[in-house]
Amino acid sequence: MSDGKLGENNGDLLQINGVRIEATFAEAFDMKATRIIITAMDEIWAEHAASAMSGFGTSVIDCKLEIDVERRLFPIETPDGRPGIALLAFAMSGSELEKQIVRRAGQCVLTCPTTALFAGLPVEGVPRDKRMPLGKSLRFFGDGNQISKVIDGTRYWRIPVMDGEFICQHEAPRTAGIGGGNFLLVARDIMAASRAARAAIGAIDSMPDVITPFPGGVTRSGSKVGSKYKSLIASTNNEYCPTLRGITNSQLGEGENAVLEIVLDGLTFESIADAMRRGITAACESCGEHGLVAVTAGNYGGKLGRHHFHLHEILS
Amino acid sequence: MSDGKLGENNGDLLQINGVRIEATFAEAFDMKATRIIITAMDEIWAEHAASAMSGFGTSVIDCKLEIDVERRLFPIETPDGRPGIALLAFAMSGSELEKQIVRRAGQCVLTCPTTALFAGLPVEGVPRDKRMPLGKSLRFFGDGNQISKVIDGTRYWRIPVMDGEFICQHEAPRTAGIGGGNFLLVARDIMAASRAARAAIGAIDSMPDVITPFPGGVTRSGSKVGSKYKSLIASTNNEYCPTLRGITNSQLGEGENAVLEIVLDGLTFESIADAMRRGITAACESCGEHGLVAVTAGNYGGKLGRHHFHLHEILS
Amino acid sequence: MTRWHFRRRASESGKPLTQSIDASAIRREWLCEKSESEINALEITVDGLAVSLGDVFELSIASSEDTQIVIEGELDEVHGLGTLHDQGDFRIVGNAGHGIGSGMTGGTLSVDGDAGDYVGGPYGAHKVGMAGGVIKITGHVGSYAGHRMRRGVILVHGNAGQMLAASAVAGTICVGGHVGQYVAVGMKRGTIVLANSSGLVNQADEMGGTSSNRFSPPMRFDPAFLNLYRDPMFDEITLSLRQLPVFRTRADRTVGGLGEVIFPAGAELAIDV
Amino acid sequence: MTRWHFRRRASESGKPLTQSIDASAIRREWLCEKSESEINALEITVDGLAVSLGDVFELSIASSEDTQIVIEGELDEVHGLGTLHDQGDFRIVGNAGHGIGSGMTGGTLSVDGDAGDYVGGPYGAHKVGMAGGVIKITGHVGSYAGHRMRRGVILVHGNAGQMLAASAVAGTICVGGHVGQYVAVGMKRGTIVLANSSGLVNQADEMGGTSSNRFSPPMRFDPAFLNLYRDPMFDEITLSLRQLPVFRTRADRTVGGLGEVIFPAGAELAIDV
Repeated sequence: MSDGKLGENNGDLLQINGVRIEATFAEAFDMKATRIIITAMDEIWAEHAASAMSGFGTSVIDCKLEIDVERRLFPIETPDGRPGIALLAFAMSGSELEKQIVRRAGQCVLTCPTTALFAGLPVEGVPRDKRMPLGKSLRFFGDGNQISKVIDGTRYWRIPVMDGEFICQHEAPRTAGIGGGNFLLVARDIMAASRAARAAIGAIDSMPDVITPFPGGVTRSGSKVGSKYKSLIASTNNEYCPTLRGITNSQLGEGENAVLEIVLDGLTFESIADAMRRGITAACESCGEHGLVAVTAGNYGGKLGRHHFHLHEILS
Repeated sequence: MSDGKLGENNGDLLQINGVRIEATFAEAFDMKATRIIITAMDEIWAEHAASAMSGFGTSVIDCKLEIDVERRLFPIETPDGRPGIALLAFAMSGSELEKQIVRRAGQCVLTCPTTALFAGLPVEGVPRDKRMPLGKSLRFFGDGNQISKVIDGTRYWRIPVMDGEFICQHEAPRTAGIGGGNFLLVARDIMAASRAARAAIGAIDSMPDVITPFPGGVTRSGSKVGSKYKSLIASTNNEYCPTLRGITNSQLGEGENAVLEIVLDGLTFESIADAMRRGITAACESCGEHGLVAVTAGNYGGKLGRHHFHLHEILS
Repeated sequence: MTRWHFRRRASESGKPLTQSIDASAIRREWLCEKSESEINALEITVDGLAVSLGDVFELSIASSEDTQIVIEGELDEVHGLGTLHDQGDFRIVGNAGHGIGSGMTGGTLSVDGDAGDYVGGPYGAHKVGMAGGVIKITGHVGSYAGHRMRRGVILVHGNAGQMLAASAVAGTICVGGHVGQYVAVGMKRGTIVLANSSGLVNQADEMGGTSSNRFSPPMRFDPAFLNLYRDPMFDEITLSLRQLPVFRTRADRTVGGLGEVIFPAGAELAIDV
Repeated sequence: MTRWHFRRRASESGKPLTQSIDASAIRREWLCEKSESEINALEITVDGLAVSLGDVFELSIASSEDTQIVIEGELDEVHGLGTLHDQGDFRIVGNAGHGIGSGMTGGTLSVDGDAGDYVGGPYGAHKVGMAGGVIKITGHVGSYAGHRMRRGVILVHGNAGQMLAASAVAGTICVGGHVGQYVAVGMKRGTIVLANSSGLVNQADEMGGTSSNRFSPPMRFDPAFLNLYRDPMFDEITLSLRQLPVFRTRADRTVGGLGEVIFPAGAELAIDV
């Protein structure tokens, strides 16, 4: 058992601050992604818009979109020099991403006082078929009174609304993304699991290029593919349900009574790997003595997703 | 002009703290509504679940559901004695309400660590066809290992998840609701409008039986029915767009440069009327000297919605 | 609504009070439709003989806010009380005999005292026991409490005898005191909450030994759903489960059962956990 | 990439420098494909006569990080510079003649000095003016700047003459100094930003009077979109709009135009608002 901060990897045995790191990997999938930036007169309106925009965006299964705040932006970082928030969104296809972003922007940003909406990835050089409409669709709300401006090669729309003009970039690029990076925190009890999960999310929260779209960044409804009910494509992951030990197969041993999962979507393999490393390390360091027992990861045997995040590699 | 706190109504002239109250009315519609309660181990997880559940829920136009936090509940007020949050949701039909609530609960509450989900309206005596499924649908996630408990005549489900059991009430009643109560704050500039809107929302926030589903409770994208573009069913409300003065008809006079709208959905006419009164009064009292010029309301001539909230009656 | 109050007469026609009485005919649904004289004329079986109810119990009827049936007096050998009870309060003041709440479907049956065997069991030749409602017993119960139980709640403040929840298919049984041998035999589904784990510890050989595979290995468990029970007696009985680490075992595994027995660690066990 | 540097010769064949030169043939697209000698042989029109470019300008070619065309020297009577400019920097050091940036579609055209009439206007007989890119002028411009402009930005640090943005259909013109008569005549769409409102105040009779209905009544306006312009010269010119209340009027209403003229309140006006 290690007291040190760095993991010690003896063959298949890796521990961080006494927490067992399983010799397994997270399996992740190709997705389509974009970054958008919401700015506003002040941080409060920006937060309201971002919160509305990113709600009900935990999983593509039923939300169609996985979307969350990436990070807060200083005024100097935003296109219009106002306080802003960057969000990352992921979907299974470019057309779904497009549809969901426009729909949500229309309901959550166009509506929100003082906000403006911008692409968060550079448009220049992006081929037309990799661009999704923002203002290109939303402008019609202006009913003919919208005004277009091309500034430094980028088109924006000024759409008349009751508080003045809603400024909205014409298009946003979409790019390749990776969804489904993950790790599981196995703990003595839910208190310890909750604390470890919050430590992990605290470490990941401000990292660029990656989001953790579940509520508070965490989920407890890990699933397996399929179900005894034919209409369900996924159902509870028996092997990690502490209450099913003794009656179904379990991955949980004595004293492993609560599991929480962090799911990560990122723009690059590296951003997800980085976030997994930081999140796992933070959880282990803060909770190794306080009930966090093991860290593992979810995969489908490597057959479904082409991105594999091996915990021992990431943490070595 | 009045210095007093109460509005003075001289015929058609009503002012509160110097703010002109227009002799008009808000027109609202029948909707289907429900209340749900999310509880959790602590307030933090409850907030995460409620925030996910209520996101992208500003307007039925594209969100299908208008949903927001109604109020925070003390542990003693919740079915399982834990900290909780009550949410109200409104939809255009019972079946849509049902569909959206189950979908969102599955993605935002079932997933969220430590949470439980309950009906927020009494089930007893509600006919079967006015009940919507909660656990009745979500239980299947348990893949046969879910456990039902009938306690004091109410059925609950215990669904095995990674942090233990997700406890979820079997059904929730739906009831009649009213959507689209509203008032508009007309101000000298966006700063004053923003301040007045926040004062109004601050006064409404904790009120029972009513929500303000737009981001931060406020919207700036007031709309008119129809558009010059045939596919659009609504477009910007020219008459309240300050930037369109001089080129289209306007309701805005000299010095009326920013308008924000509060839209309210409620379980009863009285709850909406109460909230309008408190919100308008708070806005006028705090911003009458600071740039709030007038309060008005949106209607369609009284022909589309059967609930009319006359500002002068509400405020007298 | 109505309150029917039955007080057992001190003696019936001069005979001693050691008779066995089948009182299963005293049912809310039946009482509702009858006059006082009709009720008094009801034939019940006393030591195998038909006797008029009025000869055994003194009846008084009053209007009440709730539907209430109250039985008072020497009831140790009065069996089948609360049979098929369906709504309102059925209150037994004193120790009751066997088979109370048989086939009950709703309402509350409370015993201010002990109860005999087969609390909440099947009625007559039926295959399933109690199907709803709550049975609350301030004292002890005999064997086979919750036999073949299908739904509802049985709260026992005191001890329970052998064969608790035998062949139960659902429902909740909560025992504050000790439990006898053969807990959960043939149990398919349902919940047993034991506030006192010593009864199970006495069956330790069954809990992982080779003599019986009835129970799955006990695991730590967060009995969050218990918070949904709002009965003060329930709270009182289950106090220890809020103070000690809680375990759960599934039973009866020999029949593939998914019932659950929830119990707190003993103090010495708690130190380890 | 390449940098073409043209320095006007002090004299051409002993003649005085008062000639009118049409330099509209000096275009990036054309230069790119030509050798130094071919460029020097290009015929341009000087006082109506064909002259070799090399006779008027001394050319030096160097490799460069960006595409750059630099014209230096006595240029007051050199017209059409930057015509159809499409990408990279076209830099004029000194006062330029008329018609600079005619029909321009992209890149930057900068004048370190004044420019004549028809900045960014149509090329030749075309119906629309400048269609893209940025023209930046440190000094003043003559009349008809932005004539029939369709897209792009014209920044004028100094004053602008009469008929600014006449018949413009889009684009942005920003003037730091005063503007002459007949602003926005026939303007359909597009934006004029005036850092100094006195030019418009001088046209006050037109702004609500009966002599002209060209402008809609000026209204308070939050020019938030100006924050999207990141050019330091733009920031410098529009400083007053960040410090004073801003108004906007739509023009030219006599032709149903939806162009906009954005300007700060004069100091005395600001007190009232």
